[in-house]
Amino acid sequence: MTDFTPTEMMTIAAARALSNDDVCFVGIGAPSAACNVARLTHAPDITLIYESGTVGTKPDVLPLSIGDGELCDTALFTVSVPEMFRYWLQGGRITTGFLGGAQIDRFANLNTTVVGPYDHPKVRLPGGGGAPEIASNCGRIFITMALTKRGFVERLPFVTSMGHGEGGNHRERLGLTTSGPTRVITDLCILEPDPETKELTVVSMHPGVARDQIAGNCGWPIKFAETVIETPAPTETELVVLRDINARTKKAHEAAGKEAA
Amino acid sequence: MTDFTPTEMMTIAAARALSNDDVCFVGIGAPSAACNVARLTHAPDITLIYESGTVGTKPDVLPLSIGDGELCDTALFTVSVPEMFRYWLQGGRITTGFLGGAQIDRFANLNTTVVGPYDHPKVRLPGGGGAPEIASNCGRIFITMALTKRGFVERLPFVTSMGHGEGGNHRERLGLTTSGPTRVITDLCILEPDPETKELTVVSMHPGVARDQIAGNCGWPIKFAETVIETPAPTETELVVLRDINARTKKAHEAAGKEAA
Amino acid sequence: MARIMSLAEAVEENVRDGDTVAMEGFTHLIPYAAGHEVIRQGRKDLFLVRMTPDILYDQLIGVGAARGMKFSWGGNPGVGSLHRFRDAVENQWPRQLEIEEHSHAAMANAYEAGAANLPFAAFRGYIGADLPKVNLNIRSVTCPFTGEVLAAVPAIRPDVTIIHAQRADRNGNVLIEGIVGVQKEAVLAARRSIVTVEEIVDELSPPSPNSVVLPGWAVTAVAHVPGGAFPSYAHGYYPRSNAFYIRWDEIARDRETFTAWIRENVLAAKPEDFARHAAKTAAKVA
Amino acid sequence: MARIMSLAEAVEENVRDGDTVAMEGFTHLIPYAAGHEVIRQGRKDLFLVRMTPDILYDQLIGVGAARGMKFSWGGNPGVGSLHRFRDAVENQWPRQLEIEEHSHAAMANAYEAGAANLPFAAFRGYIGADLPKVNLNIRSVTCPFTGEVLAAVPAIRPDVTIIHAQRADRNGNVLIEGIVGVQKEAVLAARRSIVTVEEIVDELSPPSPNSVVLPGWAVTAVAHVPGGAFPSYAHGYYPRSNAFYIRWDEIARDRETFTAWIRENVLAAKPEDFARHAAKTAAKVA
Repeated sequence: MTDFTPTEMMTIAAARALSNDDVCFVGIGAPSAACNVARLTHAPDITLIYESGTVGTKPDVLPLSIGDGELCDTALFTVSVPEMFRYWLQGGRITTGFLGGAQIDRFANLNTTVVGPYDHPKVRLPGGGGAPEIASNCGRIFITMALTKRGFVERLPFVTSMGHGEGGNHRERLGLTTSGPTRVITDLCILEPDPETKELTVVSMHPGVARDQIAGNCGWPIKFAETVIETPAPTETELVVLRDINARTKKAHEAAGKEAA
Repeated sequence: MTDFTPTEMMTIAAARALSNDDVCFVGIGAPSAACNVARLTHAPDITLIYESGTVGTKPDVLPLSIGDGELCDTALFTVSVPEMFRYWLQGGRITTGFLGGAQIDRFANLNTTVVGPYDHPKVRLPGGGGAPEIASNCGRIFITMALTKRGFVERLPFVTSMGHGEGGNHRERLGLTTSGPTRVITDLCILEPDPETKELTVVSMHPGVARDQIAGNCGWPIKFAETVIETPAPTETELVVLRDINARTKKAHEAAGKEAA
Repeated sequence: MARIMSLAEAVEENVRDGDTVAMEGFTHLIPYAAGHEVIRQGRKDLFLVRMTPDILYDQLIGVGAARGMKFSWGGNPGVGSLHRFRDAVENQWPRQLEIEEHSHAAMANAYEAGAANLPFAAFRGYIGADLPKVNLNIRSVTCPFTGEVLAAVPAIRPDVTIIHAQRADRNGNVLIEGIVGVQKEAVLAARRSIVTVEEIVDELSPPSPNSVVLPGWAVTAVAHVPGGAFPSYAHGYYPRSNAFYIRWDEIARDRETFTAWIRENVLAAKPEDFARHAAKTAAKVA
Repeated sequence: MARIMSLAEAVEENVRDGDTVAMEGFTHLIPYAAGHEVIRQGRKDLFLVRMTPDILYDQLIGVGAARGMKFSWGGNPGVGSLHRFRDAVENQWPRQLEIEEHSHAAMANAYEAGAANLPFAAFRGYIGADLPKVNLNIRSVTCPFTGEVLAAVPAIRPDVTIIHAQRADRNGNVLIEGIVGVQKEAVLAARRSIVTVEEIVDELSPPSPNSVVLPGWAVTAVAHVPGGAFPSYAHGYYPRSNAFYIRWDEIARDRETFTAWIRENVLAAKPEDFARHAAKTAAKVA
């Protein structure tokens, strides 16, 4: 076993949750790294879809945006954005959607819209993008976010995309048939909704992380499952694959930078 | 001037009504011949669209169906059928639609659905296909049909596509902003709706045709406009172009026949 | 994930008595071989869906495989009537045929809504037409912004959609080119799907990143049936047999000649028999 | 019928003060050169529409050209905030910016409805989300068949849409390839349209019959502006300058550096200046 960073652990833990049969709606950042690590390790036939319209992409370097040329060049095919949202996302063909956000609450609702009142925001965030419909139309949702007090908050100022709403059977009450967030992968631990209350609960702690470290980084009194396991440390292969793709990505973006200068 | 048949006169009269700026939704049979004669004579830049999805076709031979390979091979591009009906027809981009039918009434409503009651038809016709929305969404409609008592009837058993409805301002009352049928081109004469009543009225008679011949072939007491002109006879060029394309078409279809036998 | 199998297996596994079945192809790429296999396997009580039920559905109706049909134009394009369809509607031979009739715009929008997993499609249609008087599946919705009233039809969601395409790769990814009709929508709208193809290749190699492709994981079964669209055509492979369409008028006009034709050309035939239609043209082109 | 003209003429004739303007391109083919021309010509009170208002709209907002914006994701992709957009919303600098905020699905459907000449779009969206509470243009319709309640948004119908594409022929027919985004819909939804292209060619030669093409008669103006999508990219011509996107974060963070950048790179520049971005890569590839 090698040394690894919390972010590497987060990405690799997310990658492990994916399988060959998954059709993933990939966001930028950690999700993109996780999905491609899965593809380059245990799930070579996983289908990756980016909301820009590229279906079945196999990027050699990670994109900076969801519409980089690399995604189209390596895709099986590319559709228009209306088709992406109508036939593929709303069509119910995505098994797993990845989301992140500026803020999350204990029921895995996310905010990427504003901090403060909507009309007079203290901080104007980018907004929802695809998130509101990714959250409702994908079979299940994985969320990756670093565990911090600023991000994991008692109460969201704005619900950009629904997770488990007020908890319990709130999703079913709204007519949703999809599972919603089934896993939140952080840099310190993995959370899953309690089967009944749907409150996020620690189910796995990354190697070397202590309970009070987790509790101290969460904005609400975080619960631990009855049985909490230790997340298996990254394997040599996982780390090599992740670091390789990150290195290729860095090099590619720097090269493009020089050329553009 | 050469000899010509009534059908040739009908096709050529229809072709003359088209111009370079027209974007035409072309049906099969007489409309297809007329549109392509226009393209090969006075309107080389006319845009022809077939409902199978081909846009900007320039067929060398006339198609037997609206989806022959020739249409796609010579098109600027080809779209899906949903796109054709949504973006191009409903989108309001078609200046002229061509329709025909088994039966027409004095207000240019058409029937291609049934003769007899709908539930127990005496004759089951093919149905409307694109006609109901072609009739409402194109800027104007041209109709080509041979003038016969069976076809030009007092009362339609079924309105497949609306022309001027009950006449007068019926189209406007239904919220339509398009002109509807502005011309009916038959093998004996050209009819146009009266500006007020919208009743079809003879405005031009083909060379050598007499008024009682027209009246005798119409199922209702047909009206003649105050001024009725004589349709200019086909020119040598028009006839040559029409006969050439018909000959090429016959040869192509026969060749395909042999190969398929 | 699509499984590549024989046409007989694909129909056996995916087409069931009573199913709502869409066989699509707008003049181009009509899945004749697959339709014939459905007849050969004796499926019955099918509810057929197709914008332009041409010869293929005339055949299915004529053998009595269909309890009903949803359609928008039921003729032999450029030739005339579908005699078996007319005989069923006018004389209930060989059995009664329930019909649900729409316009092309309605059907195209309804497939699109099905692919988009919506319950209905709204469009500006049927204005002043009589069909809404005889079809209870034509209703309306009101725009919540402008108050405009639009026509509405239910989404089409077949139990199984069957199409023919140019080629597939070994993962079952399918390329469709030329007049693509409503095939992509019809497959995506269906629970199950069968795609027959002219060729199975190692690399799909679509000519454009925006080519019309169905990924293998959105298709149930792929079967290699060269010539399987005859007498329709496959862009890039063989032309439409306009001559056969003209000849069908004679064959289908009479119940006996029709039945004899089916016996000889469908019941006593196999999917492989379609290959000669592709091969003949290929030989001619070469 | 599209007229081929200079970018300055195209903007002069087609973009008016107060217009609702959509400049589209989903990461790819963003019409930067045209946007800069709009700034240079001093257009004001524009209502901007764009799914992903990235750097280009940050620039238009920062110079005060916009009275409002309809959008679904307002960030610098992979980098962070749009500082000029934030400054306008948080501090009303340089002027107040009215916002109408949607999800991507809503915007994509709204463009699609605009292209289809429908007054609204229905989709399964916004469930459990807060946006409907703050945006009166999110309403609902009820399916007349199932009773399901769906989200509804008004169709987008810009006064003018501006896009960048790979190439046009001399009749103004336009080919778009790769990540095609919502550009076709945005053009078809608009009253007028401007398309800047990398090349004007004798033969359009789309690689597939089903390539994404806009016919000349559906476009108002075509302008030849090689490199016109930089720092975005043109598939087949030059790559995205991820480095410039990263650098923009520094430039736009501060009002002074932003204003200086605009003065030097927009106000004192010309459309022809974009050509070096295309040429540089071409040289490298050659």
